[in-house]
Amino acid sequence: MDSSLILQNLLSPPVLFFFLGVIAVLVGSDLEIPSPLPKLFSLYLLLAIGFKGGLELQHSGLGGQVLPTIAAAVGMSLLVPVYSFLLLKLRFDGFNAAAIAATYGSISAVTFITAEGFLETQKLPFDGFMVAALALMESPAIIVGLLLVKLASPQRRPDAKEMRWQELLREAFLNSSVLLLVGSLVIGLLVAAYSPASVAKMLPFSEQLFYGALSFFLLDMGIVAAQRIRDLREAGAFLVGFSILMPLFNSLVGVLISRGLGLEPGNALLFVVLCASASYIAVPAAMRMTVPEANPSLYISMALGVTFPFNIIVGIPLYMTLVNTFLPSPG
Amino acid sequence: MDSSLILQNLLSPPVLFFFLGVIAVLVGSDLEIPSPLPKLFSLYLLLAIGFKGGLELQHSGLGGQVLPTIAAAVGMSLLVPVYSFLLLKLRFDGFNAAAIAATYGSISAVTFITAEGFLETQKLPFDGFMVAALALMESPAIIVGLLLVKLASPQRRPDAKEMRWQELLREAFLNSSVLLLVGSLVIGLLVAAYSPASVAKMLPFSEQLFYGALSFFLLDMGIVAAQRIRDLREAGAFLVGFSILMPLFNSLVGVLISRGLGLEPGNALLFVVLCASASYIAVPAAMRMTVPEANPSLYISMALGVTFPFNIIVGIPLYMTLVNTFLPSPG
Amino acid sequence: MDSSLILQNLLSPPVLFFFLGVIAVLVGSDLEIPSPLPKLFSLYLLLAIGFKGGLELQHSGLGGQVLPTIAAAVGMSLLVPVYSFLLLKLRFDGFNAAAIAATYGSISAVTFITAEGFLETQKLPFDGFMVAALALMESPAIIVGLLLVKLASPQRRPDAKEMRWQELLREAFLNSSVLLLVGSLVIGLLVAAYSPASVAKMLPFSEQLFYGALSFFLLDMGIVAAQRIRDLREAGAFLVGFSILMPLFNSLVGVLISRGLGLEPGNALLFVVLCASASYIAVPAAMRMTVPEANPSLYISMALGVTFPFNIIVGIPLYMTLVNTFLPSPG
Amino acid sequence: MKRVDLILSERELDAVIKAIDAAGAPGYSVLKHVTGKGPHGLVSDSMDFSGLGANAHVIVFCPEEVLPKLRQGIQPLLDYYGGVAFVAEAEAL
Amino acid sequence: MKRVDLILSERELDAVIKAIDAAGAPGYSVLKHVTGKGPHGLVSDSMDFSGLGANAHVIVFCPEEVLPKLRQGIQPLLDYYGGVAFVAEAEAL
Amino acid sequence: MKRVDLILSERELDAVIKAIDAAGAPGYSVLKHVTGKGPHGLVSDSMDFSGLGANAHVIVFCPEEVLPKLRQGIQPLLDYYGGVAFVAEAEAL
Ligand SMILES: Nc1ncnc2c1ncn2[C@@H]1O[C@H](COP(=O)(O)O)[C@@H](O)[C@H]1O
Ligand SMILES: Nc1ncnc2c1ncn2[C@@H]1O[C@H](COP(=O)(O)O)[C@@H](O)[C@H]1O
Ligand SMILES: Nc1ncnc2c1ncn2[C@@H]1O[C@H](COP(=O)(O)O)[C@@H](O)[C@H]1O
Ligand code: NA
Ligand code: NA
Ligand code: NA
Repeated sequence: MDSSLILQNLLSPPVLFFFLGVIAVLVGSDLEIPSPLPKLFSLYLLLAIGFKGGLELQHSGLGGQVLPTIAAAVGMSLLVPVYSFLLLKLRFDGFNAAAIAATYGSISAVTFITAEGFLETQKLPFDGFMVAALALMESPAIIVGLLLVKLASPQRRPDAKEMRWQELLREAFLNSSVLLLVGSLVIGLLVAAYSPASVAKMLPFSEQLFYGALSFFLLDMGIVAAQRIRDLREAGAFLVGFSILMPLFNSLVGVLISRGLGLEPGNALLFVVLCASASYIAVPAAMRMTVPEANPSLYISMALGVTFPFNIIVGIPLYMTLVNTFLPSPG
Repeated sequence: MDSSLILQNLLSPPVLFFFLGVIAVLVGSDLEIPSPLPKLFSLYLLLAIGFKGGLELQHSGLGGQVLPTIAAAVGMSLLVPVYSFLLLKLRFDGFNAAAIAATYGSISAVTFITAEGFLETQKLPFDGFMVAALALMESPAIIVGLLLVKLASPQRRPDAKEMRWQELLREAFLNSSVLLLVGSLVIGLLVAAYSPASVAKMLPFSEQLFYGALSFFLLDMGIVAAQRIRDLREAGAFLVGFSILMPLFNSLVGVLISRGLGLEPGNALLFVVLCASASYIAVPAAMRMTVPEANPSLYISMALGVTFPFNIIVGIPLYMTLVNTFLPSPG
Repeated sequence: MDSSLILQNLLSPPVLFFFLGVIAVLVGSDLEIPSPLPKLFSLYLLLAIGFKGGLELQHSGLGGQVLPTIAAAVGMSLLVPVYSFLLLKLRFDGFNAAAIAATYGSISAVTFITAEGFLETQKLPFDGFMVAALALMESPAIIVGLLLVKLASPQRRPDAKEMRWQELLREAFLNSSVLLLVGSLVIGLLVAAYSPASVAKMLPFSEQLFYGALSFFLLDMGIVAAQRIRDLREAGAFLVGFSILMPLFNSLVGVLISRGLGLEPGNALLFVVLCASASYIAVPAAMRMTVPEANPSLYISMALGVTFPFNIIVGIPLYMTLVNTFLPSPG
Repeated sequence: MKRVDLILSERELDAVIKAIDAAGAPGYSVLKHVTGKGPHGLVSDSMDFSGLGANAHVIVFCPEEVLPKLRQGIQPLLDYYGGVAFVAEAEAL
Repeated sequence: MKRVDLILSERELDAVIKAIDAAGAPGYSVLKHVTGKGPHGLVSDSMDFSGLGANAHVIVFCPEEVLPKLRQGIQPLLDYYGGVAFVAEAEAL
Repeated sequence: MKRVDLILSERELDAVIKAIDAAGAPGYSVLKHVTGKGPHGLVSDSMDFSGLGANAHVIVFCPEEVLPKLRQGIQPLLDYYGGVAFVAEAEAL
């Protein structure tokens, strides 16, 4: 694998600020970014990435690879939880297995955003429709996870109130990150089409600040991830292994699908990152509410304490190498 | 009326993000911008608009239309509460009538700022002294409102401690939004005059971020306004009608005054917007303190749940049409 | 002294917004920047100044004046507390004398940042290694302060648990502001060396916003400093005098050292500002924890209510005049 | 009068408030951003940005009659999701 | 010792603190950003940006003698602006 | 059951929590950003940006047996750094 890619990724500001956050926790510093400041950055990043995706989608349209790619992305978010569940069921009860499985079927927007930053420094283009894929992969895994709970553990839930499906669907499809992402994408689309003069006025906010805001946010993510690492003793070797090997496996599947779809390298990397990343936002929030029997410190710590850092630090350049190796060279 | 203006306004990022906030509430999403983040944006917008107004005021000076326009603006902020009060007194007690009347005499800085954004996308110029008018229209209505309370309902306030005039004047003239707006205006003036080198260093913060920050803030305003709509059942049809018809009436008065003052179309639109907008910041805060007998959910819901969205969505382009119709064409 | 320098400094946006904050408190306005928004700006400023210093340090390298200057800076942060202590001991017990002494040995990053802004409007260059000096001057004074406590007042601390040196060293060298400053400096260095493409992507965040964010933050500092002024009655004339005369004395020492080191005027001003400024962040936090016998309202009010405004308003241009007078003219 | 203190995850707040209203309490007060520890482990606010949130502290001053209905509405939530509820005496100032 | 809990609008906080000081209480603690519901309706913090603010929760531990004077200073504020005040027993740990 | 209320500087929070854990309490809840006044003067949150912080309010519901050990761990902190601690009765809802 291309070690210069790893190095370039390691030495980019977002990853370095992530390390700084990790170091702060490890050395016992009192560095913290108090609530709700991280929320400001996370709202901003979703708004900006959605808006940008919308602008680009308006230019590229819905033809060509767009719909097949989105369909494949949604398909993966349905499939990954199923095989993850079967594997996890070997060691865990249905509640925990389903919650962890759903986590890995969904995606991490920040990993996606970091991958976009990586592509930009590599001067590799990518398309706006990948943001639509990102948005549409958040929710299905939540539904699959809950179906799995229902199928696998009905007998253990005698007293549980019947599932409140309406509330659940709202949580899956209208939670704040999905709504902000999709809303900003649609706004970007509309503005690019009907109010091009105002696009230029948005860019200093939505584009130019983006990379710095990402770096600042990753400083916080480093702090939070490092705090989570402590919980891993509880998780044990099986789950730590799962948190690295499952993304790797999913990335291989993702590369093969990208090849099948004929994606350009930039889009292929983003597709692979979507397959390989795990949700620590929408899914844990939904699982906490609908499957309280599962232990949140397991699935959050795995997604945030292992898979996220792995993807940010070695995953992205590694997946780039996979893409470069398995995709037909454009020459 | 010019329907393309409405469409252009509807499809601008600030208005679209406002809609996104409204939609989030209507579909029951958990999207929220937690306190004190909205305060950050509201402080920023006041600082930036004041600073910008100061820079422009330094260039234009205080001659020509400046003083007459400001005098007319202050006059409107004294007059509107009086005739609003007489109308409201038909249905309400003196406390509520006075509080609502004061609300409509004062202004909404965010409506003003959105109108500036609208003018910029229309490539219509406007002048810095309009920000001075904005700043000076906030306070007088508060005083008028309290005089109306004193005149209309003394007999019903036997036990009320004598009004604390000092506290009240401070609340009217030194509340945080007036102080920040006026302070930033004066700073803009001084810096433009004596430290031009530092103007350029401020602009990335005060100018370039402005439109994006406005859009982000309007996302929150959409959420808050939609939450307020629920309170309108309590308000009833009379008040909902008042919340739309009074701004329309005030806008007509404003257009005629603009014509009399010989304002350019850009300044005329801003003048009309000042007349037609209602305060949901300074005035409610002051009324809550000094007329606790009035029901805050009435005047806040009217200003924020009806008049503000009306102005943002249809008011601004409608007033632009009025301006284009009633003002002598510049050709 | 050059009164035009004072005027230029007084009329720069950061200083004017500082005044606006002071005025808000004096007139009794409710203007406030609610917590944790000031923390956002203070984190941002440390990150941005560190990153910028790192970029510049990478270009200049560690040769020439770099190491001698840093050594001299650290020397001053060890020396100032010692002679401050001897003076303060004339009037105060060992606890308070040591805590105040440590405060004046350390530095104020915001004063340093404001001085950088001043130099930029004067078009005087300065070097990145001065940020390293800034970072390295924060901690030593904390250690000296605690040694002084230990030496001067052992008999008065019979029950105090033995000092927790590990915790103390962590507080001194790994507190959040030191860590963020040093971390961002190292990141800036690494990025400038190995990932130059991403430097340009950081600049809109780390450079262009800087001056505006500083102005906004100084608005809050004005509010906080003015609130502190009230505590000064308690402090008394001796301490108020100390808060102005000690910085002046330290600035003279700083100018002579700058001359000895052969620093350029820009770097010399920053060196003097480091000597003359007092900490109201890292040191008070450490002293509050390790010397609770000392009265925090004394040392915080002196550093924040007197020395900081003095430096921001008259100190910086005055020190510039000293530098211009005592340093050999570059012609 | 009685004073009821409820501490539980912010995510269950809506359901708890519904139960308080249904029990006929004359009012309630809510503090968010409460961190803590209980049988289900540590709760911090470092995941706040993710929508997971921390705990909320709900205070209800109510007449003794309200307690049984309150208990009935709240207890299932505490049993299923965790959290604590305590009662004490309180009299109007 | 007694424990007094006051919950009222943040905007009246200055007046309340003045009354507590005047009553001779040895100290007090204040929590802002309290939301809630009472006879005057719902209070949220969504209008925070406007300066309207939410409620504050004030806790005062004080000897019983302080109560009458405290009541005298606070009650008019509660009557005019709304809010609640309750007293309970408390002893030093 | 007993209810313990501790109010002290945020900077001593870690030590206090260690003492609570050591005393064997079944749980605790923490609210930060508490301002107030006590024998050591006013505490505001305006210096928050500096890391000095404001006060924290810690609530512990625990069986009476825990109190002696809790007192033993907490009292030295209160004596050295300031802050207050009070106990009251509480029963499970
Ligand atoms: N004994 C206790 N005293 C005070 N707060 C508690 C106690 N037990 C639990 N809590 C609070 O209730 C929250 C939820 O508890 P649980 O989910 O039961 O672990 C905890 O995070 C604490 O904030
Ligand atoms: N019974 C109650 N229990 C707890 N808090 C209350 C109660 N009644 C009122 N409050 C609080 O006091 C605030 C002001 O009450 P009011 O203005 O009287 O409606 C409410 O918003 C609540 O936060
Ligand atoms: N009598 C009291 N009632 C309520 N809170 C108090 C009281 N005394 C002190 N406090 C709180 O405890 C903090 C620390 O107190 P101290 O350091 O002893 O002045 C104060 O800032 C208050 O928040
Ligand atoms: Na995935
Ligand atoms: Na108006
Ligand atoms: Na110094």
